[in-house]
Amino acid sequence: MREKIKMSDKKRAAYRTGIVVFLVVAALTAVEFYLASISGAIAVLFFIALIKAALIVRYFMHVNRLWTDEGHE
Amino acid sequence: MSVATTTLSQYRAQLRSNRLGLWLFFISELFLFGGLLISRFYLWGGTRPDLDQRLGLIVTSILLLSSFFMYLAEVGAEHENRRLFLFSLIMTALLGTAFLLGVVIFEWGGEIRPWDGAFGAILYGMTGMHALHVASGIVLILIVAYNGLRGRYTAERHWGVEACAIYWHYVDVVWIFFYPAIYLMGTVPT
Amino acid sequence: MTVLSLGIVRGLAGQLIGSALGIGVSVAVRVAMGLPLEVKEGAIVVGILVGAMGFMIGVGALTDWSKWMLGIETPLRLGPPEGKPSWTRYFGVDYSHKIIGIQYGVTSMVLLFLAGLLALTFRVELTTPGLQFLDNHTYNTIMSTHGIAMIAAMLVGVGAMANYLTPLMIGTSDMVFPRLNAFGFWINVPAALLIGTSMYVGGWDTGWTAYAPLSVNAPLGMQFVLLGVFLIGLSSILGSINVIVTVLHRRTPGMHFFRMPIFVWSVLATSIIAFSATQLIGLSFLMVSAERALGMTFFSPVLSPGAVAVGSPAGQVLLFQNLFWFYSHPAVYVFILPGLGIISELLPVFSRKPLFGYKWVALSSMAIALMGFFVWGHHMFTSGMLEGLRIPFMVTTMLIAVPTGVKFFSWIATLWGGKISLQTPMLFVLGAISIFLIGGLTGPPNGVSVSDLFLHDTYYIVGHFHAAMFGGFIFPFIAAIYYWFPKITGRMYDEGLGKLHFWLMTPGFWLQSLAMARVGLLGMRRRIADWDPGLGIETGQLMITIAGFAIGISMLIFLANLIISAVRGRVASPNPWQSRSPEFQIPSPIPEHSYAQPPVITGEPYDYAEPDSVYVSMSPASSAAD
Amino acid sequence: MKHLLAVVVLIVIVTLAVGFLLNPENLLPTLASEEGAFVDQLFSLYAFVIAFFFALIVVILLYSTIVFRRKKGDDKPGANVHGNSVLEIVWTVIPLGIVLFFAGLGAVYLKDTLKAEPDEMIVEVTASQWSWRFRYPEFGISSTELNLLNGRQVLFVFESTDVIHSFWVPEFRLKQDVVPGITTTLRLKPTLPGSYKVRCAELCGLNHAYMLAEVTVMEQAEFDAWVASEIDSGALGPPDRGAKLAGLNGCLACHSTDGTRSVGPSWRGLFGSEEILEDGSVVLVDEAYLLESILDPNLQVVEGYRPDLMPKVYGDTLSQEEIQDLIAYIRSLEN
Repeated sequence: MREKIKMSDKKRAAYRTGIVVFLVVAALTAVEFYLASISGAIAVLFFIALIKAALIVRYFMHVNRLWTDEGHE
Repeated sequence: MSVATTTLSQYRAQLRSNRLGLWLFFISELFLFGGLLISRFYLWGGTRPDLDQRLGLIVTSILLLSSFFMYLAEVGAEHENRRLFLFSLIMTALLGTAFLLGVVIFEWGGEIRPWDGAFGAILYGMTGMHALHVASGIVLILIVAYNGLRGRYTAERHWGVEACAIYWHYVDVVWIFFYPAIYLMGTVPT
Repeated sequence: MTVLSLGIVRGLAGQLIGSALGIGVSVAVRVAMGLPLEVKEGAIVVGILVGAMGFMIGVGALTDWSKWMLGIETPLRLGPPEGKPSWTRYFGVDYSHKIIGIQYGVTSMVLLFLAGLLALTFRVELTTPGLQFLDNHTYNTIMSTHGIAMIAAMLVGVGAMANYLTPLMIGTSDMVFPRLNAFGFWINVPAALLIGTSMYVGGWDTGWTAYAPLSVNAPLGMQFVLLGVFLIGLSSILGSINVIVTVLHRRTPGMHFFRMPIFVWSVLATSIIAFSATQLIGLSFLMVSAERALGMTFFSPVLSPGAVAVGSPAGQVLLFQNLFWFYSHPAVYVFILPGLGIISELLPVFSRKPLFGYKWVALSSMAIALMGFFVWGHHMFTSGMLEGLRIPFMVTTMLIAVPTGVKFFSWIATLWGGKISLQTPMLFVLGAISIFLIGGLTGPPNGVSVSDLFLHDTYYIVGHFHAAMFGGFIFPFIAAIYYWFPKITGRMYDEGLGKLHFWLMTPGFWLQSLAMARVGLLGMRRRIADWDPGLGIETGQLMITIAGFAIGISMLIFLANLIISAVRGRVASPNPWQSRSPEFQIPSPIPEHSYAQPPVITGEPYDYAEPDSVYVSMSPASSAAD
Repeated sequence: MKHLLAVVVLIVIVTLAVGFLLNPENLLPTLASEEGAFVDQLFSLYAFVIAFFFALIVVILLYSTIVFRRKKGDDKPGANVHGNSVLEIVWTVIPLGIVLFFAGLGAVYLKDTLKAEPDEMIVEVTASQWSWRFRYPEFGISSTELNLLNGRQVLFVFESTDVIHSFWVPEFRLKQDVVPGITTTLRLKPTLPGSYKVRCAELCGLNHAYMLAEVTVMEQAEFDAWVASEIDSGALGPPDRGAKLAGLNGCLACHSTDGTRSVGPSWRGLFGSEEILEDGSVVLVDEAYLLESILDPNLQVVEGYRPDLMPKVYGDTLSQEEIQDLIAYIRSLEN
């Protein structure tokens, strides 16, 4: 029983991470689009792309599993 | 892929190596996409072709959304929620296909042809190389879905799902850099 | 047993069928679109790629993965095939790294001999001024194919050493991805066939560098080479990923990084370059391929009317050189680092003395690998690139001399005060040092941009490059073959023939590289079919040709030695060199699974001067008691 | 100690011997430009550095293999030396200093080779497969030969019409690639009258080996006379004008005028002859055929020659009159 509650906690946390990351990345894309419509500054756009990529690499691709050795739950 | 003849500890050791191997492959591909990106700046400099901005935003959003569904699919597989897993997986494949069609039909159907100077060469080179990866990602998703339907993944053993998922996200990351480079950076020559 | 049960035969059939299918479908699509029936270059590109895929399907390199996709389990099949003679293992997909290593090695030797034969052909032509028996186009084709075939031979040779030796040296039974390993080897075969075919489908005339726009205008053979090199690059990438993961994850207990045999360090350094930078030669060749087949103007500076209509900028010629050299300079380190690793590996064994400054040697490989990424511009000093970039590239290039120097000094310090025995492998190691020294000392003048403005594209560069490749790869590769021959075959090579090989090849090579540098300084350009008798280089040219034949003959002796000794040689003891390396502590030839149980590492690898010290302990139980 | 002393003495001897052997005066062709002198200076500096490192490695290597050779039956190991951090640092830092010195010197010299003099003469160089053309805007003349004035700096401005070529006169030392799509430059000041050759140093296809041009460094009087004669050549008749055009447009790189077979058919005796075409038909070489073959060379290719080699640009780059001059020249080569 306890196991089950823990499990669903983890699941809920995972959902929350996914939604937050998705929303942030979507918002950053909108910012990019808006910035580009007023000026195509390469450095700023590149920096935003870097943040988006970092979010996906960290949270969607779980890059930390490479060194935390996390198995499949 | 899970092979039931191995023990769990063997599986985990191999899992660790598989992950590292796949990430090394990503780093390797980074040089390929990086080379394309550098070629873009080398040839286009501060200019860019006049492309349909609405189309760019739509396909980008579609790919982003597909990445979110892929994330859900992996969560589903981790927690043995088969309905969530399969539904999200199919959604990812559909959105991926929509992205591909958007690029191939609308973007490639525009005014610029591949042989039209550096604009054509780089535009088709970048989107073509990326589309190739999206297409192979869709094939991978379909294979994972086929095996998922037959219940071949468990919470302990679903490297196939994980590999497919991080590959898909990787293709998304590449587009995160390609989209501004193609659509947003620089000015359209008049 | 039928012929079709040999993987390679099925592969070749698959390649033929695939090529025909690819071309046929492309032409059919063309006709269906209402265009005239014609085989355009695009169709041939499709044919080449489908053909390569056909080979891989035919040979069986994709079988296991296809089964996985359908959820079918495929336990790793090891050991000799059932119901077939055991020699057939070498002609089909086999997952043992030792078999794959030999497959790589034999392929490398075949390419080496064919490319050498091409070199001798045009060397005869170059002996005297005027055109004797080759015309310009044939000369250019042969010279270019010699270059790229040698590059392929060396890459495959590096694969041979890395695959055969790495798992043995880190005390594990196999590479971490055996199926990927087999795939990585077999993709070389259709690639090598493409490079060979290029000579018969119009030839090509760009030299191995394939500079655009010459390569865009070159005859059809160019396309075969571009895609062939692309496939070899793919093999190189997959192979090095495999090596990196194996070294990081599969070391036997006790083998921490600074206890690895030094060769493993050099292979690791090589793999770091190969798995990343290779993508860029692949990309640059694909771009040329696309520019030829589809007219995508990456490099052509000419604007078409369509390009003007959309306001597009033109392509840029120098983009190709930047992409190309970003890989192709580090590629040189891909070849030489394993070679230098072999030198460092063998010197202590034959000097009975520790490797001088182990950590420095190990880290110098890494330094060379990492610095190699920042020097590509020195190939472009004369190209018209940004003036300001010449100086930073000159500085980075010169810095590479420092870690290379560290290796040289460590080698001679290892020799100093040793107990040196001069068996054939050691002779080739010493020969390698002396020849790599020629390559190394002729290098810095090319790195200083002012003197490079004189030396660039002369025969001096040819001399420098060949000395660096022979000293850095060919000689150590030969040393490695002699050294591990008893381990591989269980028999000893013939020492007399080995020494004859050495004494013919080494002076031959000194003569060749010094004469090459000499005629280059006098004004001989590289890659010319004919030369001007006014330059005063007749003697030099004659010497190069004579030396070339001496090397060729010595290689035939080598081949004879290998074949005869493998069949009839004296049976070798498990450890003929009293080496401390793990692979010499197990029987010869090495059993299928190498180590019965993982060896335990309890000491330093090169403590040859302390006979009581233990590096590898074969029975874990007793070592645990220590 | 005894060993060390022997080795040091040997190293000194070998360094001196090899160093003198590597003297640039023995190794390089005659020097004929001011900027090229930097190359020779560098080479004279390299000589002893290269000689020293060569001696260091080779002497120790050979000395060790001879002196420390294992005797038969001697099973004792070598000296138990694992390394020496001081030595390692020394042989890292000293070479580092040397290479940085050379890189710095190279940078200084590089700047010197780029220095412009106020009265430099501009020569516009056009390279194409497989010929060179030199234009002198100062005098309004063009030539297939490169004539230079002794002691006057030249600014070469390079353009290529097809692939990459490289401008190199070994006696002038410095070379510069000629790259399609961009303009490259090189400054040279000839210092020694004489005849030399431009040698294309970048593989440029079929006839690369023969992409040469005569270079003459002249004194003022000779140069003036040459310029005057070139200006006078404007008054030539059509065949002579055609002959000059054939050189300047690179025709002669592929078509000989003495009957030898080259990339394209020889022009000697071509006019009025009957040629067999790829499809087996026979064509009479007359003015109409020549005109068509200049404008679109791929239409009627003579048997045994490769199509697609001759550029299809002459309709645009040459005027009607110039093409007629060329045809007149080919006609004048009739047997």
